Amino acid sequence: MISLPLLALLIPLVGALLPWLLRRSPTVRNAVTLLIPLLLLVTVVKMVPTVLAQEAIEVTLISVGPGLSFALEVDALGMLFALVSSSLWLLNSLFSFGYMYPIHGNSFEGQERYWSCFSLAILAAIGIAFSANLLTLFFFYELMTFSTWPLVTHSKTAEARRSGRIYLGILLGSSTLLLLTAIIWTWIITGTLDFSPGGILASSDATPGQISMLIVLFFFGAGKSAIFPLHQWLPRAMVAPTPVSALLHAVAVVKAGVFTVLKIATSVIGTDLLIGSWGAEVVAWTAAFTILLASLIALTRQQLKERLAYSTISQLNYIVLGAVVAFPAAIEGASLHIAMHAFGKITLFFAAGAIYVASRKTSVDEMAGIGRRMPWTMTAFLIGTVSVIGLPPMCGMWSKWLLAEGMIAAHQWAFLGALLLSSLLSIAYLMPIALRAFFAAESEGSSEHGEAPWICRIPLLLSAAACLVLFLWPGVFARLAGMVG
Amino acid sequence: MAIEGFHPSFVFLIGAVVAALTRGKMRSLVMVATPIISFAFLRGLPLGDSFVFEIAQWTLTFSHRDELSWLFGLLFHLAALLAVIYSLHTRNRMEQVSALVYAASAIGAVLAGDLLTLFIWWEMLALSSTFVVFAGRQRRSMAIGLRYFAFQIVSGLCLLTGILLYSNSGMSLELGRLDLTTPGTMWILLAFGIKAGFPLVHTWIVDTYPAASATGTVFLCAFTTKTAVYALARCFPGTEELIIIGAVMTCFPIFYAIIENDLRKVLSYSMINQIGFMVVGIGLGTELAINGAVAHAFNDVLFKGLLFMSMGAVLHVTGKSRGTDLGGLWKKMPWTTGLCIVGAASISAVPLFSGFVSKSMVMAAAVEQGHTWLWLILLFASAGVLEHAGIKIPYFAFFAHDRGLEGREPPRNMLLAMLLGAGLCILIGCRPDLLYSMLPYNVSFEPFTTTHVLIQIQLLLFASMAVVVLMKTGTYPPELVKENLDVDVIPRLGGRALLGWLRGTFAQVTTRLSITVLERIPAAIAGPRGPGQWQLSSNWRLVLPGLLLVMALLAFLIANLYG
Amino acid sequence: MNDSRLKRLGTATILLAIVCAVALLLDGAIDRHLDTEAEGLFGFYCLYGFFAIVVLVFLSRILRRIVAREEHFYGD
Amino acid sequence: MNFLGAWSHHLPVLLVLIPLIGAVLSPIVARGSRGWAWAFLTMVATATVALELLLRIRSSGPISYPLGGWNLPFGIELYVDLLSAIIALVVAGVGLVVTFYARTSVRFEIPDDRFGFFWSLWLLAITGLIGIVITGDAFNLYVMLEISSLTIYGLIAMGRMRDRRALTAAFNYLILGSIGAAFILIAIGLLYSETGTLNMADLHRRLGAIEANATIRSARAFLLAGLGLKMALFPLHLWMPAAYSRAPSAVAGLLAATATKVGIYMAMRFFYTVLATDEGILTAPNVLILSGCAGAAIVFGSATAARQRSLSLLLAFSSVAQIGYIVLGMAIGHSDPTGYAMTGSILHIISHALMKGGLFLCAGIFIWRLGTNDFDQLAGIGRRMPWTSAAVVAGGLGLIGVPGTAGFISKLFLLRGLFESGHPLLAVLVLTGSVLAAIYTWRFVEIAYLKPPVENGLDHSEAPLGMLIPAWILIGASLVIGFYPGPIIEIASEAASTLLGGSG
Repeated sequence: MISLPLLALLIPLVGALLPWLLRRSPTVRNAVTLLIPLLLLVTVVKMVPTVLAQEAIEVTLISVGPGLSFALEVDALGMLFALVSSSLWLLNSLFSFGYMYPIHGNSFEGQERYWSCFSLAILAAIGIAFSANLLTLFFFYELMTFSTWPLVTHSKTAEARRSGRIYLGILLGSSTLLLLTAIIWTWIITGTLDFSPGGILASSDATPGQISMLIVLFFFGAGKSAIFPLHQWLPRAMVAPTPVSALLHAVAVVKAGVFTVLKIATSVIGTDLLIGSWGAEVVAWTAAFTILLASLIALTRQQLKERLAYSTISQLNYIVLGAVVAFPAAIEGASLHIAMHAFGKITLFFAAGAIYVASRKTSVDEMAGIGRRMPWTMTAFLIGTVSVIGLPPMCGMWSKWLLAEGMIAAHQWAFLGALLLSSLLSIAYLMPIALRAFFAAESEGSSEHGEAPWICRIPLLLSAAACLVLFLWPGVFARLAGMVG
Repeated sequence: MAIEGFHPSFVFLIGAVVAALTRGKMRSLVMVATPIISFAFLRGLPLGDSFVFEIAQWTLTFSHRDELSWLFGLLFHLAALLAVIYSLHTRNRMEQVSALVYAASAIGAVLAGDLLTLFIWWEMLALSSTFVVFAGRQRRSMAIGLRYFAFQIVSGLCLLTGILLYSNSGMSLELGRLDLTTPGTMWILLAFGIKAGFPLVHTWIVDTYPAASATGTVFLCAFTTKTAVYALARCFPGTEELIIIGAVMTCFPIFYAIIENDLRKVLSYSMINQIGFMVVGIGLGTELAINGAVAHAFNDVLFKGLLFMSMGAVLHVTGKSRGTDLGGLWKKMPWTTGLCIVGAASISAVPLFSGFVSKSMVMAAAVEQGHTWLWLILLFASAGVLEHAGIKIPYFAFFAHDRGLEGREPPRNMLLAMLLGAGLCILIGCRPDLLYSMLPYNVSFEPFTTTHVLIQIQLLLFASMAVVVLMKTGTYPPELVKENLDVDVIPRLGGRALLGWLRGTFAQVTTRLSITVLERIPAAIAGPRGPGQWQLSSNWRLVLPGLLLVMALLAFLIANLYG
Repeated sequence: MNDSRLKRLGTATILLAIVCAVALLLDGAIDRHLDTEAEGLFGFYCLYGFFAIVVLVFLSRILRRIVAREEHFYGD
Repeated sequence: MNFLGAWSHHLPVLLVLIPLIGAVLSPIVARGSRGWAWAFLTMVATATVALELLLRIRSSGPISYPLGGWNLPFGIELYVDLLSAIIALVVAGVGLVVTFYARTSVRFEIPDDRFGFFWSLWLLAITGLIGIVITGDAFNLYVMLEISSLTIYGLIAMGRMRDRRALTAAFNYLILGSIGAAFILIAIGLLYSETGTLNMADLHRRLGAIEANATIRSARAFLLAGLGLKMALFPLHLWMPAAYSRAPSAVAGLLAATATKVGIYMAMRFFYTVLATDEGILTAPNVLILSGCAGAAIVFGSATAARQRSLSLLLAFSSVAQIGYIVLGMAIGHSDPTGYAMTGSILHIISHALMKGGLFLCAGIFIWRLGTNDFDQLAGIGRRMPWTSAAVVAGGLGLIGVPGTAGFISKLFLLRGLFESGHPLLAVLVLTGSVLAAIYTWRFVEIAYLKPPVENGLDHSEAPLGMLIPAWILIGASLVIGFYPGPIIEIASEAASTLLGGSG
């Protein structure tokens, strides 16, 4: 019997190989493309009861040397992330059919690469989620960077190349220069890289100055969490096809960044050390600044996907802020926000993709009145908007509530203010899109079009429904988030 | 008819879903049936807490029935029914569906048993009412709707902050009386205040209500502010600050109401004024005062709704709502005129009309507590109400100068709704005991004493006389097509300037910075690409490496011999 | 203001004046229940009502001078 | 694996003798096309011996083998410790793989009538390289150095059929390499004049007994300068890019993987055993110059690599940077008591040999197909030659130091060593080098995968297995080490501690 975490890694690995092996039989490949995520989801879900019972699942894959190994361990936070990734992967695969085939043709160039890299990205996400030490995490972290680069540059245009460079440059630069430094430094100080609840640095004799330096290195090193000034890759990566954007924004990449941040906060540095260190102050202020800056920039962007990208930057830094403030409620809220934001944001991206499939529209200005042509899509978009803003009756409310609770418990009034102000700004940049879609008059000469095909609509309606369902029953996610920290 | 086991709000939500999926007569039926069925469930709610749900670590009490919540529940069902009937003729699905969700939220909010549940409905109230505003599809409703939404959301955020601060200080979230001594409760009061239209944060009322559709306004005027009044009555009875706030609310809008041209905007200012009476009552906090405030809220929904309905009918028929455009419609719309006058009489607190029986309670409570100045202010405000709502509205809409407008009676459903509303106004005006029996406190209050009636008639008559005199002498300010600035001028102009700056300078600077950092500088560092084949020019091919070798040797020699 | 309006108000105004006078006289005839000192004045409510409106209107005229702007002040 | 029977006592000498005899006999036994088979056979035998030697040394410690029965320290000694065995195995192993590759590549790069000559030189070069590594005698080391150098000049010059400029490159290298070798000879001579011995162990002993004087110090300076040139340490690397990019593909692969590594081995041997006396060669100023040069090499080499327009040149400049890493670890190795820096340095010798060897083989494959590996001709090659391109990407990832590749493991140890010894700034340089490596690697990736393919009428199909397999063996080995680094780390750290132990 192969252990479940290992199986969870093998399934996407197989998924990465199959598109190449099955290139001659597209029907089988398409079926498999949906089957593999489903298998993964089942595998991940099977581990949930064990995690909830607080039993450890540990697997050591390869022992590298003293204090170094590739090893897996499933804990609550990892489970949360894995659950989000694997469930949204299924939706995203479905959506990919609905998006890629109408836009790029039924056998679009590089489709093996597309599906394969998608699987690899998920493999990396699962690997990050289940990694038991910093070495394993770093490995999968880098794997994710490299496996998503071909997706970002899928169109191969000059712009795509440029964006790819920035994508790789920022992600790799930050992880190499900062994260790796921090990992090695931690290794020297503690002699181990294995995560431990409460933090491995907590029981070391590191000086406060060192701890602060490490905090800064770690939090900025996880460049995928898009903290200023490392946020630029996200809007640039919008050149990618929309399912890829969804992958970046909801399923895997940015979530890997904030997961890393949370994991480090809870299991490497330890919340006790975070609270009151100047390093945490630096990170927290930067995150708060990023939240507001990104919101303001989002207001100025007319391309829908770009606006959503800045929205993501802002939302991600909620999580960073929660992680670095490190009070229990803040950590819990930040963890929960991984899930809640994912469902809301993926709905928005699916909707953006569906709009593009149906009408080839990308600019917010062109979307006035589109709600009457695409009622399903825009209703889902509205639901996603409400969820991302954090209003009831959508799931985004719970995580935002907890984050605000954490800020208050920590007496961080400025950060609370940033959260609240950003909520307002998020309304200003997101809400008009949905409202104009339903209520504004269509611009002159707008093209005649109807709804997106059902295969586009089903995933986005499902994710929108999830936003509502998770408001009423945040159940598993809330319990897992409650166990973090 | 009382059915147990289902929450009235969810009846409305289900009604909304069904209404969204049906059309024509079927939808009309659903719309009318929803409040009626829901009311049966409302009656079936058990006293005290029920519908308690556990969501993650939170406990939500969806129903807390006592006299206060029951009365508001009843009121909202009534209002919903009237408004639904009033809007039956429209084919605006979005508005109708949103309106049902809106009513559901308001009912949910008054039934909520704890602050978190209140917050949830509070935000849904904001969201759904915004959709009602937008569904009006008036020319300007895009920007107005967003401003409206911003206010509602700020209120929600204040509530969130307040609740979190409050619970962080170790208090339970149970909905009950709050002391205005901690920051948390102050935030909560501010949240309620925004929705109640406290001075300085009142502008959304006068901004939005005139901009919604004829039918939409009827929904809007019933729920949001009254929910806030309910919340104030629930949490802040006897908070003295509210007396001052309420007194200001009763007075300042009447000045605006006089110079305002859009009659629906006049009604909106009037609304703030009426809420002022309620806030004063809540602030006084005696049983009589609370009863008065609650009763006045009940009546206000009916007569203000009636007035909005009549103005809506005029708007529906003529497409106009401004005093300068209207006049002389009484011949063409006699029923509407009559019903409007009933509403005007009610709001002016003419004896035998509903306003009289509740407003006098608040005034009496003020006197009882020895607040003479307050009493004088309220008296002044009462005279002002008569002027703008009792006289100005019907006069400029239906009499005054005949502009020769095309006119006819509005659709029958509108008339029916107005008739029902007017009937209730008169019923309560004549049989106040029906209302009094439902009030939260058992206080005997007799409105129809000779003194009361006489002094009220004197006040109203002489105030009317003053209006006539001022008009005759030409002192009365004429109707003018003007935009009257309110305190929102600062955020509106400031906001526009900010947005302009964001979309202009800020966007340019950030974009340019990003391009510089991410593209120009790396390009400059990478420089022009090197030659295809690397080579030193032939002269240097050996000299340079040799030179370097010698230099390296020298360096090492120095380092080793003298280092 | 304008003539037609004044004319039409003519009869109604006289009627109103009569009713007002009656109401004022009733003040003396009926023994009122008093809560405050001010109420004791003869015709207090009549005067208060009348002058309330006068003050209101005059203040409103001042207010209009301050706040009134052309219709499309906000440009929308 | 003791199938050598009685010969097993003579393993060290066999290691030199086998390729030497192979080289000498090759023009005679194997004329024409059979030359390859002979060379290959020789290399198989050499590699087997090298492997056996490594295993033996791990189990029973260093082997001293006096040549010709003379008593030490007067006779020539072969001395093989763990480090020598590792480097010898790298040379022999990579040599074997590259020989396999050369079968296909030489056919169009070397004139037919020169085949026999080529294989002779080839084996002789390997003989020289291995000889340097296993000798225990300073002068003998010089002799071996000259053998390898001279044959390498010849091998480079054989690139003339493809590119006439190979001749100038070889000539330049000849001049400079000879001066460098002369410096080394001068250093050895000076040491001899002071101590009267050429045996390394003896040198170490005697130098430890006397006060360092101007002669010894001058010897050190000459040694450092000469080795710096042989290692192609910045700024003494100027001979290298031309030599590597114009040599026949197989030669470039061999040189990149082994020649500079042997240079570094010499440095390690001299710095950590022969000259590791009280004062030692690694004085503060020397370390400063060495690590400064190494740091500059990392930044300059990588940055220049990113500006090249042909794959070979890119790889050559990348080598400049990678040598910087190795030298860095070695230069500060003595100040890192935990031995991580030294271990990292040794690990990087291994991993870089595998990666860069493999990459040069790939570069050769492109030349074989397209006649060039200039980037403008490589556009869109990723779809046409997927396996070759994938190998380049995998190797490039190793150069960046992505986890899961050998490059990551060695860099990890090197970085830890730099931190442990209190050189965080140098660590930052190393990391910067990684980022720059990402830039140059990604230049290729963009060109190969994102640019539309060029139409030049050439055959763009995938390379023959005869070239692809060796390239993938090397790249694959680096990946395997990336995932299963345990044994290699163990060996390297043993070697490092032996080396460091020698200095204490």
